[in-house]
Amino acid sequence: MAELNIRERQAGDVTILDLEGKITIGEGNVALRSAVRKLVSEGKKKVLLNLSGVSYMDSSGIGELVSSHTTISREQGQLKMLGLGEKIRELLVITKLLTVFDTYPTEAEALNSFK
Amino acid sequence: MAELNIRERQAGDVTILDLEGKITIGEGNVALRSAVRKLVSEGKKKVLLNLSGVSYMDSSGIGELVSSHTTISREQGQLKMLGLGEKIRELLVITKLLTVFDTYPTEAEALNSFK
Amino acid sequence: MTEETVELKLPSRIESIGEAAAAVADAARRLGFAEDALFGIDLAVREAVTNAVLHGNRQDETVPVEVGVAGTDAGMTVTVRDRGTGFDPSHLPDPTAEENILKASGRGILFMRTFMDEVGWEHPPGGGTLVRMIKKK
Amino acid sequence: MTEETVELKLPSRIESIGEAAAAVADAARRLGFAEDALFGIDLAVREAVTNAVLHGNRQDETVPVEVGVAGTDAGMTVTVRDRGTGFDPSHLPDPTAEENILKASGRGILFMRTFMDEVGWEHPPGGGTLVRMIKKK
Ligand SMILES: Nc1ncnc2c1ncn2[C@@H]1O[C@H](COP(=O)(O)OP(=O)(O)O)[C@@H](O)[C@H]1O
Ligand SMILES: Nc1ncnc2c1ncn2[C@@H]1O[C@H](COP(=O)(O)OP(=O)(O)O)[C@@H](O)[C@H]1O
Repeated sequence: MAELNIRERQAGDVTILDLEGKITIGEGNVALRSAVRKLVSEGKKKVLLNLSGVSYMDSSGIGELVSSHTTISREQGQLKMLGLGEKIRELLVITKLLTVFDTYPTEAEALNSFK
Repeated sequence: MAELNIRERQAGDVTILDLEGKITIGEGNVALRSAVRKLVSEGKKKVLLNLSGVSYMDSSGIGELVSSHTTISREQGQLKMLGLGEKIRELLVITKLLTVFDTYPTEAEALNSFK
Repeated sequence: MTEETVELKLPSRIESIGEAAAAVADAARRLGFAEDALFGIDLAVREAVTNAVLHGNRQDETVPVEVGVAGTDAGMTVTVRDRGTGFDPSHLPDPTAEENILKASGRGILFMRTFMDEVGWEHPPGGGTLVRMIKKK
Repeated sequence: MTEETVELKLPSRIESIGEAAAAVADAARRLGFAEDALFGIDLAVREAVTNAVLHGNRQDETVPVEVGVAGTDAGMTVTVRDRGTGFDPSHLPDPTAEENILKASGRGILFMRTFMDEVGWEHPPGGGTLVRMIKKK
């Protein structure tokens, strides 16, 4: 079984990636990187990462979130996040990334925020 | 929480002890010993041990079954057993006690066998 | 190359039996032993530690029982060492013989031998008894 | 008196990171650490082993990463040793500083320091780097 499962959905011009599993070094962070690269290559630049199924992340997973953010910003796109669990939120507080990333509690609020 | 929980029920002149947990050295085997002693002291000599809730037993648990059997036989009583799981049965096969003990698959059959 | 060792030093009391069994079972699970093998390993360890606590160290809590686990991809070795005076494992009564079948004790070593692939006793320098049990994968 | 040590010798590859974390988490659970502490211990061990595998041993699978756990009633010490040339932990960039915040790496040691009570690096005889992390109960 893959460490991280990624499902892609479309909501208007926003692409939602539902992530389920762990984003850790090796499989998890590589899977996320490929998924984001694929979207960018298809011109999909409004991306919402649904993290509500992500139970665990290490520093390389956090690093992958940063890279995804940078990659998409560089293309004048927008990366937003949804459904951060308590532990993931704690890691973003420790790394001071919670204010860098655009995070939302619900999918509706997240979708609404894309302009 | 106790390692072994014992509930006492009466079915005609047969006393059923429903055992739940582990019968291992220390708490489990001591609990069984006291329960059987109490029955004998009350003159209850037709005893059915329901082992269907017993997940684990060590050699001291097996030894306690033998002691219970001996104690009750000595008083001209009868000890029977019910609901042996696969693992407990395996231990009784290894120790050659399966033919010494009176064991039954169902409570009805076990109760029927008391005369 | 993957190698794993676990070492426990426990007071000689009944509670230590379950603690030792839990540590060995965790290691066995990580080494990939099947559920069925885990049952037998757990039981064999309980019996060996019970003997060390009761017969070897006579529940003197100031004397340690030492449990060692060495795991490789091929299997695991478990050692249990007490500080007692030992015994002669070649002269044990057979608990399944008719004259012993109704005894209340004497079945622990039978379980250790049944569920592990190899069981042997040693007298390590420094005294006491060490039982070494091997379970292959 | 209860003491427990776990020692692992693992090939320097990514898969070893999870194996080490699982063994340490099992030990921590047996020592009675709460779920919350377990999360942090698991993460700190992953970060330390990741560094040993990637930076220390550069994923040379013929070189081992050695993980040690020593547990007592008061807490646990975890050591992770590689065979690399080491680094200067007093000159690390702060990953939360503005100029670093968008870097893709550099947050592992921050997590180790956040979730463990003490973290220190040593250069043991025989070479390499050993990071020692202590978590109290
Ligand atoms: N570590 C030990 N030190 C001393 N004697 C032991 C030890 N282990 C086993 N023995 C002896 O071997 C006997 C058989 O052990 P075992 O088969 O485990 O049954 P039990 O412990 O129920 O008697 C014990 O009664 C004891 O006399
Ligand atoms: N065991 C080690 N051997 C050599 N260098 C190390 C070791 N651990 C950490 N480092 C150095 O410290 C830096 C910071 O480590 P860390 O905070 O874990 O972040 P990252 O590993 O993501 O770079 C690493 O980039 C590396 O240069």
